[in-house]
Amino acid sequence: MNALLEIQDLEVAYRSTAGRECGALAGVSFEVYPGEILGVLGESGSGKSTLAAALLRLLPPNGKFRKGTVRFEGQDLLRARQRELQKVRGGRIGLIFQEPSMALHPTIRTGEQISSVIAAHQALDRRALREKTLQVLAKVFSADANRIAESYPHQLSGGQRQRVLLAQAIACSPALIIADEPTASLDPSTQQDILELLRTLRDQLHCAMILITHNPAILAGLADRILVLYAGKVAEIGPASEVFGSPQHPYTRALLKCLPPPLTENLRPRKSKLTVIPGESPNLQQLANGCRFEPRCTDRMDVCTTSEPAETSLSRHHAVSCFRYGG
Amino acid sequence: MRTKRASLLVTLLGLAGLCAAREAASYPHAFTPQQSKSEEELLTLPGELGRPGGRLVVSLRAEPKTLNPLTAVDAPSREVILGAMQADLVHINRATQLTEPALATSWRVSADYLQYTLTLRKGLRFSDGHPMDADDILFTFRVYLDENVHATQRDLLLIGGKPIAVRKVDALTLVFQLPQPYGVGERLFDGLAILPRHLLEKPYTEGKLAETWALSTPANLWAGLGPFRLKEYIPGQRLVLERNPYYWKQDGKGTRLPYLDELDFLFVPSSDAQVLRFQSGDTDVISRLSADNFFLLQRQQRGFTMADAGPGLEYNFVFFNLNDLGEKASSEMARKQKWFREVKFRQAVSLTVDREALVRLVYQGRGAALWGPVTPGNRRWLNTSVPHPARSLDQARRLLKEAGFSWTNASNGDSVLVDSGGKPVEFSILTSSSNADRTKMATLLQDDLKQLGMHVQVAPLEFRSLIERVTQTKEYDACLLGLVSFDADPNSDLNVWLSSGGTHLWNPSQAHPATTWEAEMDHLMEQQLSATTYEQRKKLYDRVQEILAENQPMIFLASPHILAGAKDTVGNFHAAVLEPYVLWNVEQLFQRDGAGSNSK
Amino acid sequence: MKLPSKLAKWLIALGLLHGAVICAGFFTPYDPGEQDRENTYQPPTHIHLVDSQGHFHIRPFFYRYLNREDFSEPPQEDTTKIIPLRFFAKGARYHLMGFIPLSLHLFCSDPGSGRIYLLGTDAYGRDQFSRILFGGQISLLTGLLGAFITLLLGASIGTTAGYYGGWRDGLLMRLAELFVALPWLYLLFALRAFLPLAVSPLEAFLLVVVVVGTVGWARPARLIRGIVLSAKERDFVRAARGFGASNTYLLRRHILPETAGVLLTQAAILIPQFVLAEMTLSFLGLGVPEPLASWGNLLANLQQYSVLVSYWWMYLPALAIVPFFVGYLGLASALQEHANPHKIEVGVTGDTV
Amino acid sequence: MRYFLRRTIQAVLLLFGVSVLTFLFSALAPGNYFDEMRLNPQISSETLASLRAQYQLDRPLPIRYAYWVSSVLRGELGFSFAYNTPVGPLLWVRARNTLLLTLTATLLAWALALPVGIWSAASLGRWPDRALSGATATFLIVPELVLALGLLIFAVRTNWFPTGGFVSTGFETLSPANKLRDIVLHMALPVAALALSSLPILLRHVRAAMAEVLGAPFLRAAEGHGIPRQTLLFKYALRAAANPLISLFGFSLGALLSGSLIVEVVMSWPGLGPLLLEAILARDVYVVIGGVLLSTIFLVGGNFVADMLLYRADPRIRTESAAK
Repeated sequence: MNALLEIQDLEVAYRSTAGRECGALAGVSFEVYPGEILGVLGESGSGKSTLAAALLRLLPPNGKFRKGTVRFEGQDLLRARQRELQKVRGGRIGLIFQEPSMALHPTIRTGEQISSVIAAHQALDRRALREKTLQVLAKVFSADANRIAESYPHQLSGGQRQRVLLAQAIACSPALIIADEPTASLDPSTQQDILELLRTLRDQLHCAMILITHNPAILAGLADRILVLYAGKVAEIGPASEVFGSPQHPYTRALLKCLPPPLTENLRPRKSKLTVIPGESPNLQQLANGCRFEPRCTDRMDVCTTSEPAETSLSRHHAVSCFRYGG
Repeated sequence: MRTKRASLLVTLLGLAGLCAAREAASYPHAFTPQQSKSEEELLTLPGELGRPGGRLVVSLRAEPKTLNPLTAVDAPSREVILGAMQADLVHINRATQLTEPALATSWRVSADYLQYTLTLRKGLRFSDGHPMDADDILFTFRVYLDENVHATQRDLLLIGGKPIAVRKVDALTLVFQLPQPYGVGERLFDGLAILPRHLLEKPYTEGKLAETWALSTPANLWAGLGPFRLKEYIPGQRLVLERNPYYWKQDGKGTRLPYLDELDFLFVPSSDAQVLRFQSGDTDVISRLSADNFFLLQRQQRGFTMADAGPGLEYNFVFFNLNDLGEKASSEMARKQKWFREVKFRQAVSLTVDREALVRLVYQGRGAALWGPVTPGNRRWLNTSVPHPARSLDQARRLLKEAGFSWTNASNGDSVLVDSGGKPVEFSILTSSSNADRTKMATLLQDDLKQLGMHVQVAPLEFRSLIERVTQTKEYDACLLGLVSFDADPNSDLNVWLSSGGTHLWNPSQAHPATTWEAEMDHLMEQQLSATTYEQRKKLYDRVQEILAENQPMIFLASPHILAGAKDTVGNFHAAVLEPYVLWNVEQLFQRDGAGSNSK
Repeated sequence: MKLPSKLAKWLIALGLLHGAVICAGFFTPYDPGEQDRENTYQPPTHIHLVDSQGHFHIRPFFYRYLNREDFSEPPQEDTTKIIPLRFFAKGARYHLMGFIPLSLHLFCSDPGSGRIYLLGTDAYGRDQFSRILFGGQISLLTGLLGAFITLLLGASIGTTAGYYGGWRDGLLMRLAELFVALPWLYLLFALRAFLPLAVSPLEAFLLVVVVVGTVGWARPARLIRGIVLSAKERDFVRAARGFGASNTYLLRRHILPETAGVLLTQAAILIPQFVLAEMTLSFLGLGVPEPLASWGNLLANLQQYSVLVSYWWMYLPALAIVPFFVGYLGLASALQEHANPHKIEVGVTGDTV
Repeated sequence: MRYFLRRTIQAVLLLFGVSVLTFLFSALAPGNYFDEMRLNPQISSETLASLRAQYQLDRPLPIRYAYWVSSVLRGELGFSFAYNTPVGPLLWVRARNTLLLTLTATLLAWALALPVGIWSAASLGRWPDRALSGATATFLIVPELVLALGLLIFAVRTNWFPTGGFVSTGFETLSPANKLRDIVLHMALPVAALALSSLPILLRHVRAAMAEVLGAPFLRAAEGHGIPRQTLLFKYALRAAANPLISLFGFSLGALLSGSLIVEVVMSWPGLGPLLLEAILARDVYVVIGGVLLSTIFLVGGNFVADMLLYRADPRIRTESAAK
């Protein structure tokens, strides 16, 4: 099967205000196949959001692509012209941002924000646009699409806003949806609703999805494949069953160990999770030689301090970057 | 606050002096009364024969406020009303500075100088065609003298506190009875517009005279005897006058004046903008030019005739606060006034002033240094024997030393003048902030006086604040001002030299003269008022100038030339040193090409 | 913490400019009030290395201009007399930074030999170069202090109105409207009437600062109020308030930082405006008195039409002031970028929170 | 509706306050209208006193104020000493001309400032932005008066534009089309002077407000949805930056009557400027107070419009005031 999205050796760096550069993604490669859900797992600072932004060339002004390609439906997005890129954004690739309260324009009605997306990709007259908007909203809201369309973001609840974001992402029936922490700011029951909705939408639209999160629990039972990101590098990638069933990378293992029993997550999972893995995620401005996880790794070896491990294939679909497996 | 410094209306102290002068009317030109059709007795003017028709555009620095001669006090209104719309019984020729017949063809003075008999021109008509006769004159003087009308002219018609009486002899003859002997009383009649009884009697009896003849008056409700009459007023933009077809003057060939069909006054509130509009051809004549702008226009050679009429009648001077402040005076003020009262101090200041530099830097050479109030432009009254001491710091220092002043060295090494009490000599000079020339003079003066060790500060004040300080509160040290004699006659400055005068600036409205020399000046001025020959008056006024030079109550500085310009196409353009500098012979001005200014 | 390079650049540039102004006495050859009546409206002096005979001189020199009868003629150099420039030479006395008495100048000519006017002279024959630098001392201080007072007033009033709302808001905003609506020209006339005539330069200066500073607060106050109004409705502010954060804490941590951008922009605009406002005040006799120089004074010369078209070097003060204003605007932008949290934080952690 | 009523009451109170204060200042300002005659030897001090009495200048301030208020209620706005007519009609004619000028200039300035400011903010820190910052800094120091004079010199040199005034001398004789052309030509320079002098300030504000929002997440989100750049800048970013700009716009409207004084004087535009300036200097107090009052009305109106626009533009404010 041909990959829908092919990322090869993607390197992204940020220039700090002091003028120094620090790498955020260091040679990330993976593929996404049509219709699948790829879960991207990583803690804060691992480069998840950079990855989401980089795929659509949405880096902030101080971000810079160092090298690599992002090939989507045969087109290299990093080198595409602005016009082409604009067609892909929102048209072929839908994007769901993590903070629904900040990702929506505060003074434009939600309906209009959705129709703007549609209008950017399809030439429709006013009425058709309005109809289409309501249709899209109906996909994410069981009722009240009209009222929601007339509302301003601040009049909606967090869950409703997230649904609006979803509606924006699916408005043009994209082939791929990138969801960056879609549930991070929601309460658990709403989280479940949204995840459920995501699954439904994928089934309805037959699109692929990249689901970025720090919470493995969200991915369980939803993602087809899992990519574990650590400090801007792929630590482990493989089918969900394998990665969850028998995690190979020490980091994946550590991460999954802190997974609480399903459905009993507390409101702020991030804090409790991260305290379990000893040490802190590395400062990307001051990287030492050697494996990036080495300082926190329980299985470290001598080689880990001096050089970086390469990706090692464990099976056709499962790869790990760790010297334990050859590196 | 985004108001920026505007070149505000330069408000000259227009001292309009309409006073009597005792001299026989002698005319440089022959005025031949000419009988023309139907009893009309037109006055024939000499001068270049013009071409009838066309329009002349003039800029005014401010809008006139009214067309009513009774309430007009601002310069633009007076310029328009007296210059172009109204006529007086006897007129002072602005070029010759002498009286000449106007609405009155002749006047006779009684031997006791108490009775003036005026004969009116025959066939006079107001600009609306209504005939004018002696009753209109009686009406006019009744109105002027009525206290309830508040006409500003009233004070002129009071002599020694008593009003002039007017009596009609017949339709063309009037007798004016003066309460006390007065020189050539005919000079009194200049500037007194004759009012149409048929239009104004009703509002007068209703007590609404002051409000009539506002700018918005319909043209048919307005009438005058001047060369032009009202056509249209557009608020904020312009006042349009048209030719008065009943005007009583004609040229040498018998063509009835004025030549121009239309006279437009544009309101251009900034002097720089006036220059620009003249430059671009929007206006035909320009007056009250500063020397800088005069040179600028002269250099351009765009078809302008630039005229330097020579020194005008404006005299600029510094005076010190010599008022008797009584208990009001602070000890500091009392100390300062001790210096100011010291005549040697004032003389020293006068000797320090670099008048030549003032003329060169302020007027770019287009001016004259002054040692007295009578400018070189006023040749008939200038006392040429008043000394013109050259600038001399040594002599100034000697005078100051004699007066008990001495010098010490300040911490920064400068030499500082101190008085007998050891206090440094420091004072401020007030000047009008809207008058760039005077501010410049003050700054130069400041630098001059620094060389004597005097620490002087220039305090530019907005004009009305300045007047209030000088005439009301009297809270000032010294002040730099200028006065313009409206008329070249000494009497126009009567109130400046009389110690009881309101414009006796250094110490106004005194009940009794404060010094012997002021008493002497009072005496001389009163004497010349009733003297009957020019020679007598000249001798008396010469002595006044000498007293001023000796005592230096005013330290005279410099006088600017009257600079004006006109398009080459304007005929009969002769700038005069008296106001209105350019429009004084407006009835004779004409457009050579006939079209007039209307280029765009 | 290390300054961002852009900010540092602007700061250094402004520092150099201000240094020149603060040490004006050293950098200029003459006293700014000294009149040279023989040489009014002199064009800038040319500095030569090669004389009229074609000889090369190591020491730079200049020629005097011949006096002109008519100002319309172009000035001629008097090539018969070479006047050498002296560096680090003694000249007019001055006080460095206002208190160190010195007479050392970076450059000048021998006394009595002819005077050098780098940027020409004005109507009184005063050296424009000296006047610009000395004038800067007064004008910059006026602008800075005035802007400080205005913004302090504006920010506190605007914040109070926006944050507390209700009757306070109504009252303060009506007051602001009143302040904008008042006829200041009138007020200033009235003010002048109460003041002594001869004010010392220091008093005059303080007066300018106070007048300029208190008149203009209404506009910044209204702008700040608008920002505070929307800032206090932000979710995190509401949340913080819900947690019982005190008003001072909220204002200090969340609301005032939001206003920084507008405040800095306002400052960058107000400083030039206040420098110019001094000109208006001078007109009313409230400004910096002659013969002291200020930028307002210098620019006021340009308001005469004849100067505007006749003496091109009278524009030079305006040109000399531009770098200062560009510097302030640049600094304001750099500060704004620095203060704007979104753009910089994003880059460092990779995750926006 | 209640809001409207409240604003109206506030506006009336403000007008009252302004008029009282202006009255006070006019009493404090040294000199009065008849002072200039004090230096005129023709006029005695008794005459001056009787003139002052005629215009009630010798009465105590409260009485003068009451007299003035009654005149306002008659629609006259007091009486001008200089013109000997009620102030109202004097002001109306000129206010109309001023509005024609300032409204055009204000709209022009905003029409320029918005796109250019947005463009500058969008290229923040790069050369177009820097060049523009330099240009605004330069324009900020050019006094309005010098700018106006400069434009006039330009007009004289090129002869492309008239050097001031409202219409040409032979205006009445022109055809309607030429009349329009004449007015437009006369308006060009004053409008340019006004627009250019307010442009730098507007630009700085637009740029600052836009720079503030351009980094906001919702803009990146919108960009991620493929919204075209034009829409992004002119709709999303502009709407988000609207609050301070609307306040500023309110100020612009409020300054319509008072902001063009200098330009009107230099360009001899028949507006309120020359009238008020002369009145202030001549202490024709009722004209001044009338003018001040008129511009206060505009100011209040401008703020009111700004509030209305804010109310429309920011739903959060709407919700808040609905909740109250």
